[in-house]
Amino acid sequence: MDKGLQSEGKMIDVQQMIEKNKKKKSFGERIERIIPFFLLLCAAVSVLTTVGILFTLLRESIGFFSNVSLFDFYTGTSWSPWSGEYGVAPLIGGTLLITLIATLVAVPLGLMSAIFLSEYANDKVRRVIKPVLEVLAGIPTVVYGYFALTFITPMFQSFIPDLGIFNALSGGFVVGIMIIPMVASLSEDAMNSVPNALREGAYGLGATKLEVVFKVVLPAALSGIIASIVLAISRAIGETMIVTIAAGATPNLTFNPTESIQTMTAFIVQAATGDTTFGSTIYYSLYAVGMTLFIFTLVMNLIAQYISRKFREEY
Amino acid sequence: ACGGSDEDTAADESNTEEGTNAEGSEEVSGPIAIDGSSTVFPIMENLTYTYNQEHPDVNVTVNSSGSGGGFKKSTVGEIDLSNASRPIKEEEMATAEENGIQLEELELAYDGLSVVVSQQNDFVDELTIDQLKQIFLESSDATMWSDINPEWPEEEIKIFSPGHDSGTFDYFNEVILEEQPMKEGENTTLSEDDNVLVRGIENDPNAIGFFGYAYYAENEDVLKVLGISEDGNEAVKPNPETIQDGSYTPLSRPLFTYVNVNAYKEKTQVRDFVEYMLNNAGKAAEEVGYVALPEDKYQEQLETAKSWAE
Amino acid sequence: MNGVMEEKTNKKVNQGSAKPEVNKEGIKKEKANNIIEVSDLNLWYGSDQALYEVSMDVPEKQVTAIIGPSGCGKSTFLKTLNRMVEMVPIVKTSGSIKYRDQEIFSNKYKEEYLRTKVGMVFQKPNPFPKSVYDNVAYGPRIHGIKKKEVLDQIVEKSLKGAAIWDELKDRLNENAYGLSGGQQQRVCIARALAVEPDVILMDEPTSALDPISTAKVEELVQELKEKYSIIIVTHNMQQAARISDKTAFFLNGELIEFADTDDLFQNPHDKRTEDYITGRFG
Amino acid sequence: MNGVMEEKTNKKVNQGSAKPEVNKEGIKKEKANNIIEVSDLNLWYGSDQALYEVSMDVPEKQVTAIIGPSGCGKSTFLKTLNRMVEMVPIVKTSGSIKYRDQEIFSNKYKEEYLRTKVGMVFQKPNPFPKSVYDNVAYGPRIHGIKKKEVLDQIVEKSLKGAAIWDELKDRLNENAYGLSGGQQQRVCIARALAVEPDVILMDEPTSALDPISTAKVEELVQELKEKYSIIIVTHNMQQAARISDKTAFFLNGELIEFADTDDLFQNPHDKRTEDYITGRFG
Amino acid sequence: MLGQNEQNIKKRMEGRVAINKILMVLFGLATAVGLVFLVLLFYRVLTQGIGYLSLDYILNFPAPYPEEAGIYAGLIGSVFLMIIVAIVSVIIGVSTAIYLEEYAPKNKFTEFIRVNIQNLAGVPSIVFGLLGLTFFVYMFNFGYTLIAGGLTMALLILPVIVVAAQEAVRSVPAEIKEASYGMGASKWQTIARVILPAAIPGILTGAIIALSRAIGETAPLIIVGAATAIYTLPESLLAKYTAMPIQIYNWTGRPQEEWQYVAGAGIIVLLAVLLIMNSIAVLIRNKFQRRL
Ligand SMILES: Nc1ncnc2c1ncn2[C@@H]1O[C@H](COP(=O)(O)OP(=O)(O)OP(=O)(O)O)[C@@H](O)[C@H]1O
Ligand SMILES: Nc1ncnc2c1ncn2[C@@H]1O[C@H](COP(=O)(O)OP(=O)(O)OP(=O)(O)O)[C@@H](O)[C@H]1O
Ligand SMILES: [Mg+2]
Ligand SMILES: [Mg+2]
Ligand SMILES: O=P([O-])([O-])[O-]
Repeated sequence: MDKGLQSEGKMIDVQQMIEKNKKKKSFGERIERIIPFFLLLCAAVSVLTTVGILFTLLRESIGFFSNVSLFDFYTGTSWSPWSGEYGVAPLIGGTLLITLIATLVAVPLGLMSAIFLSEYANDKVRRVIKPVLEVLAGIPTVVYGYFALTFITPMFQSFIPDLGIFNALSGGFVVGIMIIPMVASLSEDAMNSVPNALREGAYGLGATKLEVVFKVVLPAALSGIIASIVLAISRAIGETMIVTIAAGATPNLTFNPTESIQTMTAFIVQAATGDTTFGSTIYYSLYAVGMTLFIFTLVMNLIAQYISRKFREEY
Repeated sequence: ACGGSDEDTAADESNTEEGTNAEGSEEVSGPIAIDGSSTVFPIMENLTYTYNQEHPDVNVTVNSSGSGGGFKKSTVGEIDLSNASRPIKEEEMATAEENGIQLEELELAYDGLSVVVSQQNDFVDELTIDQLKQIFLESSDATMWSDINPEWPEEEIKIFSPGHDSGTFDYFNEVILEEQPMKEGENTTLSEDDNVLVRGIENDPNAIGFFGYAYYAENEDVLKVLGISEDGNEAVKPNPETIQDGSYTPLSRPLFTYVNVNAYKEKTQVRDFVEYMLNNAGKAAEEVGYVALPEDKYQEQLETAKSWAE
Repeated sequence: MNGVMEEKTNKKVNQGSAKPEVNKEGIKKEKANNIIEVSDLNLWYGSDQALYEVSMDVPEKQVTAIIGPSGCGKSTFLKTLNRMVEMVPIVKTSGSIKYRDQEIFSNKYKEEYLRTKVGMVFQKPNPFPKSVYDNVAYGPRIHGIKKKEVLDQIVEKSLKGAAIWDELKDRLNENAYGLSGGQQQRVCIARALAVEPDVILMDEPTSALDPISTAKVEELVQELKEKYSIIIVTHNMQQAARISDKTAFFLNGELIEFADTDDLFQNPHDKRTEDYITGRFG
Repeated sequence: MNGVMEEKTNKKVNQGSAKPEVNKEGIKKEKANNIIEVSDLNLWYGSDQALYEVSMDVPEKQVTAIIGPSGCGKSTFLKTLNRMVEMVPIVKTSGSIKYRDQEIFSNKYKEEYLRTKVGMVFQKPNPFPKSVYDNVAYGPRIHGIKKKEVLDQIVEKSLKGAAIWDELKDRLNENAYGLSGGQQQRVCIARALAVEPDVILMDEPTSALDPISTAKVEELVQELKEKYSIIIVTHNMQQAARISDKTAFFLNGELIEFADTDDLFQNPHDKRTEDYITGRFG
Repeated sequence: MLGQNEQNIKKRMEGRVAINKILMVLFGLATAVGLVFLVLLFYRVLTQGIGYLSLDYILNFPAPYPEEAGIYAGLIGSVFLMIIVAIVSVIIGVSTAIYLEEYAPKNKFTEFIRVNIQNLAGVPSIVFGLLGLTFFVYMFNFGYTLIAGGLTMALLILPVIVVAAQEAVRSVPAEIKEASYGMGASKWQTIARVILPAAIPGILTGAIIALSRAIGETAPLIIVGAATAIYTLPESLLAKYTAMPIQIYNWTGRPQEEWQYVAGAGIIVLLAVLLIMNSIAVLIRNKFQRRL
């Protein structure tokens, strides 16, 4: 310190330099003013996307609802468009069934994996396993579809004899496997960002790892965890190729997972990639189903967000 | 969806472009856009692949978004060739006319729609058209095999069918069901993916379904193809001979491509490719598991095509 | 027993002498010497009021200490002086704070500019997750100083000023998060010194330091007041007594007493001040 | 000037008297009274050694202070005593630590059990993001106490012990994060007291507290030693002198001197200790 | 301890420690489940596809004969697509996150944007396909081109990136933000120099997951018209293209069994690209990540 003071004489005057730079700083100030606008524009993209989706879906749905009444669409329990029955319930039921099975698979496995990686595994193990798990989310869904159809279904059939070749169970199961990393990886991140001082506080009281996890880490990371689960569920609802290939294409209002069903997405693919004549009621129906799917995810997400806001803990 | 009025400008552009090219003669180049039936796709891929090796400057792209998907684009002039496993419908033709597009049909090959059951099925070998109707029609009460024939087991019939509006279904619907609705619901599975149908049928002795001959041919060891009899005649099973000579009726069908005549006139490369296509389609069809037309039929169509340019 | 203690003992000897009391009003009159003037400051966190009608003039080139029990609003008051308190969105203020005769709450006044002039050292060490060098060079860099030689000089000078140069001179490129708490805090002090501000706010800056570093920082504070005005929050009354020229005593968000340090400790004007500094309090 | 200072001045008066020195070996012989015995402890963070051959016996039901400059390994040593240091994965140790004659590094020894017996208060306040009540009740709850009345009793007693009951008794259900730093730290102390451990490790527990709270905690420490053994790291030599029975001086990871507090401060055995406590150091 | 004797505590301790051990094993097993299925999948894909994998396969265009078919057009198409998607979605996504976390006033509109993004994350990919068709293909008149596909996919993964980036930005400790502001740093300087560097690991995790999703997406590309057979590489943003999943999907749909193996080889290439992407990002992430 003494040296510092001795050399004081020949030291530069920082504030003076700052003053000088400040005059040149009008560029910086302009950036400072432009940046928020640029960022707002970017944030607006997502709003525009929603508007675009609504526009797309509504424009064509209007065509559909001029032929089929809104009431019949939402109250009918039979979906067979080629005989003019447009009750969307079986498609919604199929979607729910798949989502339920997938969630039952992915949330426990994903959370447990996240806990293992964040709290039990050492750094090396985490650094290897986490990215490897993430690969699961990146495998093309077409691949999963065939995996479900040619591997999982036969496997399940060996202990559920009357399982059909197309069934909600293996479709949902594989969707669940696919979304494990969404839950695991994002939850792990949330848990990882819980300050270590909190863990130390609990360990210092003689808590076991498990108690630290459940009483300190999980509550502190809850909002991140719920966010990850919402993302995962949304993905399950919107999953298309796996259910198209493995769950069948039978609009079937059932909650029996061994039966073949059809989800909303699977119907959209069927109608959109098929040869539906442009302008026919069936062609328009895919937009009405899309619209329903959209509303569906909206409601789901609002509920989830409500829960997440309620449980949010600040740290 | 939209975009019909774009056509004129698009055509104008390509016109000037190709004009200069045409003068250069021999070395053709430029883009060709093809879309349509997934059934026809393998033939078309075969043709464009070999064509591209001879003319690397021609930039061919082939999509397979289904017969209807192809017409959706061809009737507004977005593509040059539109593959189809069924003839164009009137409303599609009308759309094309509205947009000033002239579409002309060319036949490329035959396909035999094959009605199949699992190898594990030991009771059915052939069906009459009436029995097919009983099985597939919505209006029929038959839900059990025993409803069709009392000797057959009292098990539910499981139906596997291509997507309801695909070219393949359309054809079946037209010639067997006579445009009446097919069964839907619990015991029916629809899929655009014929391999999925194969899987579904192969493991279920009570399943029945239909699709293109090539899919049956590849899965002969797990599937059993049924003979079809009409008007009390002897039942006929599909094979290359019965399909080509027309004895496998009524389920033997032609596969088409529809040429955008405006493009044909204006683009040298389209003209060149159509000629190549008609000269090689038979070989290509056989290579991918379909049945070639008689040779003279291709030549006949080639002459017709040449007349469009006038 | 040691240097620090002796110094305090000296203070104690002074305790008998009764200087005339200089009250708030008295100070306000010497306006020329005040660098910051706070009048009628009220502050709310949402609906909880944390500061009540605080008026206080901070003299230039002196050390002003702020003492008071935990939760009395010391940190809040300090953060108000460079408008950092506004980072808590629910904060509302009323009243006026003038820095060199300019109203800092005015819309025209740039808080970035204010904070270059009024630097801050925090209670918990808060280095950036960057190297030691980058931590200290942060301030100069954001204000446009880019030349390597100049930065090198500033970093060295600032680290020396914070009594940590010798320990860290070979570890300048290490991440500051690997340092011990005390080392981290001194890096943070160096970081604040690097822009050579006009006023330095320190919120219990030595609470994480050992006595030697503390003594060094205290010494440093004494040196710095040659050029800078210093406001220091401390939980340590001895420290306030040792190093400050004036001391303010806060209680429950109110400024109870503000006077020359010697006066305040030897001759407290308010009963509550007296109770607090004699430990009879609470 | 105030109570705290006077007490220190008393110590100063004692300085002249020269008690016979009791060195480490001397203490080791009174084995029956030692609750923790450390022998030849080495500790590495990766390849950096942080503790060198530390041997030290901690007496039962007394206050042992640990002093030393910043970065000398005080916190590291303290965390080793309840094996918290092992939470940093790169840590390696050698040597032996016996708690009540049992080797704590042995595989059979459960660290959770150790930590129930050897509680800890940290340098930075680290309350859980829960209510004040839940923070304090955390320890009893994990040990199976569920009865509301019992928990209420424990919470009240512990908060009183940490000199914060009066401030918080009406805010028990508020989130501890809304409290000021000093309040948070005292809640953490209450949390540690709630399980009534055998040994309490305190890492600069008063560095975030004002003098009144500090005095209370110091008083509390004196009370607690009736029943518990206390090891306290402090950056404040006066504090060590005031409250501890024995003091250990660390420097660069080595235990330089460990002796009765009065002896160590009045009659340091080692030159470095003397330099440090007289502030000639650095 | 109060109301508990030593013996009780010791006994409970045994139980608690045992439960901890048991659950640790359970958590490990749960992690293993995901890995086991990954291995199974890889095993099946490898055994099916490895025979057709060769340098020629990687460098060949689609062909009607299984032995000649290759994934070159799809590989390059996917890479180009990913470049567009990464640039567009990361820039827009991170910007949106920063806007929401640091700039946005706390009002209804901000809340609306937030809710809207969360909801978009749940909109099925096929719906984005329909959106891309309506807007990029037709309204903007891009046609069935690379840019139309890229923008569609970018919008598709945008919400995932925004949500992850928001979480990452939010978890930057307030103390270091304060430190920066206390130095007189402006908002943008604080964001660029302190917040973003500290948030990079989280942002990258989100981006990895999002891009992993994009590279395997099939349905929206079918709708916005990726080509199935193409014999040239895209030369501009306005060129036609194909992508690996489209080629794979097309091959799996063919009747001849060999095509399943060709598809298997394609999946191997796709997974290899995925692994390379992940490894690069993980390297970056690990370099930055440390517990605060
Ligand atoms: N961000 C905040 N939101 C709401 N209330 C707050 C916030 N920060 C502080 N407070 C409250 O304002 C009051 C003053 O707090 P402040 O931190 O200024 O006290 P302090 O004197 O610095 O205490 P300490 O000595 O413990 O640091 C306290 O009652 C505290 O609970
Ligand atoms: N997690 C860690 N990883 C690596 N090195 C560490 C870690 N924690 C501490 N150290 C190093 O170990 C040494 C001792 O640190 P420790 O925190 O024990 O010091 P201390 O005496 O408690 O200091 P202070 O008074 O500043 O709290 C220091 O050199 C420090 O840099
Ligand atoms: Mg404070
Ligand atoms: Mg320490
Ligand atoms: O694709 P299709 O041949 O069924 O129209």
